[in-house]
Amino acid sequence: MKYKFQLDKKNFETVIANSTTFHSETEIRINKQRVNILIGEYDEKEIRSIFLDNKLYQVEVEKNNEGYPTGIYIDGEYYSANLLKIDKLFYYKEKETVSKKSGTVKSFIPGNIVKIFLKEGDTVKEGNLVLVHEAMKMENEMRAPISGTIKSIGVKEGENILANQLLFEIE
Amino acid sequence: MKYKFQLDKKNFETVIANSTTFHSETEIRINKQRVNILIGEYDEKEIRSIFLDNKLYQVEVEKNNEGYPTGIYIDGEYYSANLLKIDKLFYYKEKETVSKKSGTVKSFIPGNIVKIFLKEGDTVKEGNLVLVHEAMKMENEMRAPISGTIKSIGVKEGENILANQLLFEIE
Amino acid sequence: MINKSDKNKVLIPNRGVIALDIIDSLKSIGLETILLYSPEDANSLAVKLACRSYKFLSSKLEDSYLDREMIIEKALELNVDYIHPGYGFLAEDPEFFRLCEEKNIEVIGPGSKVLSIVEDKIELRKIAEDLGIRVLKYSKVIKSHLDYEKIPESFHYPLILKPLKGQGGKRIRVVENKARGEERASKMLQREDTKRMGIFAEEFYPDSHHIEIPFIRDINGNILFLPEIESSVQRRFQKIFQESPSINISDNLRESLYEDSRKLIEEINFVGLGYTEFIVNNGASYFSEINPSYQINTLIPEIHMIANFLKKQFAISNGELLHHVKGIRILKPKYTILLVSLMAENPFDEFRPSSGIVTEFFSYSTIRNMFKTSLYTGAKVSPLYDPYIGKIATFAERRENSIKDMNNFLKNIIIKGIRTNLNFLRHVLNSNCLFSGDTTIDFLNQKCKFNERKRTEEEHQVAAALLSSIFHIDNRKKNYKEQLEKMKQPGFFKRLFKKF
Amino acid sequence: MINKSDKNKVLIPNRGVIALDIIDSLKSIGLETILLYSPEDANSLAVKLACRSYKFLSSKLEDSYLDREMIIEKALELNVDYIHPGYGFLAEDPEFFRLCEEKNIEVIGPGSKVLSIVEDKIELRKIAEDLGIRVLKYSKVIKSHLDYEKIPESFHYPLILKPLKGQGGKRIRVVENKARGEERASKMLQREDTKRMGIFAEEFYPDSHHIEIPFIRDINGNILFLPEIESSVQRRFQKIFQESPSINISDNLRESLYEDSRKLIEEINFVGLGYTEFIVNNGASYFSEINPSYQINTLIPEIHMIANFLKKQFAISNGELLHHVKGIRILKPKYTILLVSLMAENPFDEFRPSSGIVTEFFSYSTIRNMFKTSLYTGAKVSPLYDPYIGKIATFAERRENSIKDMNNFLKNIIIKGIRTNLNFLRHVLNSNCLFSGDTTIDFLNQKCKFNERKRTEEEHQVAAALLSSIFHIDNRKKNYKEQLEKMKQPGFFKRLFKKF
Repeated sequence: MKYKFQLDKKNFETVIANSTTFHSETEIRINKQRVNILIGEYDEKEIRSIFLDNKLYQVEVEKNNEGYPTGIYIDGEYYSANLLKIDKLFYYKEKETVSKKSGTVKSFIPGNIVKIFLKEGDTVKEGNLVLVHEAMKMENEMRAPISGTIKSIGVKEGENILANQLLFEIE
Repeated sequence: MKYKFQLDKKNFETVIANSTTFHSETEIRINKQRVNILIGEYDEKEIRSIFLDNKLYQVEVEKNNEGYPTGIYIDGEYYSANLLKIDKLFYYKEKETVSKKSGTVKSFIPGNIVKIFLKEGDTVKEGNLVLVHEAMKMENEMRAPISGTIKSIGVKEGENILANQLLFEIE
Repeated sequence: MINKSDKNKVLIPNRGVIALDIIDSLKSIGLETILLYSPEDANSLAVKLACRSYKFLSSKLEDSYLDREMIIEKALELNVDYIHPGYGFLAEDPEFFRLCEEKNIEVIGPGSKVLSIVEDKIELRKIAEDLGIRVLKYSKVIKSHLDYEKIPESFHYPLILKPLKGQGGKRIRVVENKARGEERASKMLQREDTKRMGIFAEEFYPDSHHIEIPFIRDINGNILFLPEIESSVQRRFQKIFQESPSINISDNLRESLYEDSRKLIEEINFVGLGYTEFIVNNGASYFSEINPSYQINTLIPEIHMIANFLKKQFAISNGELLHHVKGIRILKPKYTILLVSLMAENPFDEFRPSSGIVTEFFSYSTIRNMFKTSLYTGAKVSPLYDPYIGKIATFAERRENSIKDMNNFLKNIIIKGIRTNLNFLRHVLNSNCLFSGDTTIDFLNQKCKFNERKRTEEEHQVAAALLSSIFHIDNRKKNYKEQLEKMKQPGFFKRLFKKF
Repeated sequence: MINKSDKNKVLIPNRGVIALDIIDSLKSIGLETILLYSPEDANSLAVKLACRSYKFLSSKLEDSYLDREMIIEKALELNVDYIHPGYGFLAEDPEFFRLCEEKNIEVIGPGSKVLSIVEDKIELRKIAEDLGIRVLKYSKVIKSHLDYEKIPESFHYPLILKPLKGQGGKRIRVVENKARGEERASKMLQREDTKRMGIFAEEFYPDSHHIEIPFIRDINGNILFLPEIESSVQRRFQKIFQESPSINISDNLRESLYEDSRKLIEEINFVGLGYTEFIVNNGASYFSEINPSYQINTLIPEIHMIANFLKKQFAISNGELLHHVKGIRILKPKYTILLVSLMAENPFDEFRPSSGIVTEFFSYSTIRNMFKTSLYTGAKVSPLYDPYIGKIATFAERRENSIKDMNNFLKNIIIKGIRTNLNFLRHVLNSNCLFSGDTTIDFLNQKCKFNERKRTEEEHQVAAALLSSIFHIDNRKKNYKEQLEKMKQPGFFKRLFKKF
């Protein structure tokens, strides 16, 4: 997974292997540097501390109503944060479609349709970019979950949409 | 309610009004003296501290498997305890029978039948003592929940019984 | 069952660290400490440690900690021998002391007579002037916005506007010019209680130092002076960082501060524990006021003496004499002591007060530092009260070591669930300006601005790495849960195995 | 990203309060403290406060804190400059020191040579005897039960049987007569490691006092002696209560203890920090052994000096000289300092060690007491390790005030979730025997038996009132819940309304 974050108005890009749980020490890339991450303490609700290169940091993540991070306190020091982009948002959902093969894609949070790249009737391959949905200043690339033909597109460019609204359908 | 306790091998008798919750300051009698009790801190699981005459005590109750107290730590000091007798064990159940009028009485924990005072066919009034059931060294007086005739007695004196076994039935 | 007619009962109508210090100190000399607490404070550490505790009916200040009649009624009902008001609340209220004196309840403090002299800041300065003590230039009382004209033309702006009576910096305002001053004054006078007593103006020197002299005076007039405390570093007139001794006054000046203090407290016959306050500007001192009660910074004299200040206060209040003090004694400092105030407020959100339940709390103290706090895991920080939640002191022979130790110790404290000013304090402690001793009244406004601190590239990278890792795990967990839900739906496995 | 070639790295292969003291002390002088911790200690306060932390693969002692090779390997891998072994574990192990010295890793301590001299309790006594120092009568080494006959007939029972080497009181046994001695000796020799080194016997005087002299000696041979510590009050040879100075030795004896100590540590050229131990019986002293590392009671010299003992130890170990000490200096005590050991064990259940998660924890310290603990709400007390979880010190000019303060302070500590010896400590502190200073080695066995304490009628009534109230509420709640369940059953309300 690639994450693009803004912290104090600076951009950072992180690469974390999909299956990573950080329950054992794991290397990740951050702006091309490598660091080791390991979960420290956690409870059902949240991670309370985390090791970076064997140094333990106390963390508290601030989230908006949709559950997206807007800031982080690290050892009491606050950094405003902004999640800009995730390259594969629905890792598990994608896997799931292997068996389910559903072509229906819905919005997961309210937001705005920034750009639609394809139109009804177009042929798509699994993984092709169909449209970009912006929510909480984060751009989500919505890709085709299966190969096929676009049956319908439920939104327009610039449209403000609600959660769980039909974005497009492929058969 | 009357409670009879043994603490460090000394007997104590407490009288607490049935409806008492101690969420506001309430007087109770202990060996004929009067003291004020008020719950301090508590969580879903247990009471953690309690005021007696406006002094806060930290408490931890030690219980056996059946949930009966076998000891108490008060500000870290341990007193072995033994609940000898409760005069009206099923306060709420009794109330309930006002509407339900069920005459069936079952055992609530495993134990031993010490004494049976009545026999099948006897007429009883609500509240009459039918038998005494001993469990974890505590004597429970099992009384008639309704007035009527004893239809059946399911146990014998001296019998070891399980939980939820039929003790007697009144109709 | 416990109805002993103990003659050593003390009632404590206060809260937080203040109540804790009193309970702890007076319990240790065998007194029965009886706390009055508001419903909001029911789970506080003070309730846990007091010998007995009685709840006020309301958490509103005027119906609890500020309710003179209710407190006195309770004192009479419980037949207490003493009331220790702590500081703040009623601790400097002459009326409260007067009412207690009427009922023959002994209140720890200098008594209603001294308190009413000390309370009126203008009258007190007049007394000082009569004794030849230089004071801060002050205006006449201002009771309506028309009175603002009474401020002499010779006064230089900026000026400070202050209520005539009453403690605490919350109602003090600095104004830059006459227009702003008139506006602010009329605003201040909209408060009924402020209007009744009036306000006054004094000159404000941003480049000056704020110096306090703690003292204890016994009934025979013997005085013990403790080393001076510099408390210039203030945020909104709340003392954030204090040090003792001050490195900003000369020995000559120090001596004159003690001499001024002596004259003044002898003149008003102050018996008990207090602090004289001075503004020091360009090497000259100006008397400002007297704090007639034990204060937030009591740990400083305690460390200088290596003794409990409150026990001493109690003894003096009971007519005992100072030990080893005949006449005047000035204690020489062996250490540089630093003290910071821990506040439940968010420095990253304009210092907004923070309240809630403390979910994690730990610290580790060593021989050269001291941490007193009402916090514990599970403690409730109430939005109703002052955000002041603790004090931290370090001491060492050399000032730079005190600073280093404080810096180090602040990192040994972890608090979660509420926001605190810990990182702000670290920022203050790390400033060059503080290290070099340039601690003037405008320190936080001009010299050490929190919002202008820099972060390193490394700090940002650490933050980014941590945040993305946490987000990754959260997201994974969320997706995993959704997956599990899907698996529970009828037909899931059928669809799965259709493939094979 | 953080791979600075910092030259100030110190590795700490220890846990609990020991690790915390080292981390805190060495962090404050700018060292990077790197902790090695076992999986069992993952959530410990030490991990939270260390600069960096590396996990051992196992929580077994021999694969973690006692694993010499693993620790040295990690030290080399992380390129550390120092290892601070703390006390216990490998802190007095000559072999560990030797291996480190081979690899040029500096270990804080007196070095492998001194440690191997100090380790052999018989050889060390021979050295002392050669210097004219009176020692406790000791037998030859016993390596098999046959050797037991080597114990001279002149030895009076009771005797103590001790392993020849190795610290800690856990393997020490007192025997009342020869039969029991032979039995116990053969039992002790069943342990492989004990058999290898052997055991020996010495006379045991139940009525004697246990006195330690803390010292620091620098590379130039200057010695700073701290006031002696009496640590007679022991339970199963674990020090429970310590005080300094001792009121049970005369000035003459005190001087001779310092003189004996001086001769001995000069003879073996001990450089660093340590303690000489003596048994004092009927006014005569008998040298017993040397503790060559920082100890559980380090707070006592720290309070006497008002300085951090570990920082001093580190400086001396780095070749620095003692400040203000030329030749021999004996620090005069200003205070009577008391120290108690907080243990996770249940005094009401034969002192069985207690483990679990701490569910509540709070305390409130004042100027005259100090509480150091690894506990916090949420901390895990592991069954794998020593139940030692903290130390509490109080100090005052007068011994009775120290005792009073300790008594008072112990009531300011609340710990739940695990059982502790707090109430046992209160019992010890309240004993007349302790108050009068009759603190001999048999104190807890003969003079202050925990099981013989009395409870007042009032205490019992309080207990009964509290217990029945809690039971009442519990029962009420249970019945209420059952009632609710009933109400949820189909037909409940129908049945209810049938009546009307």
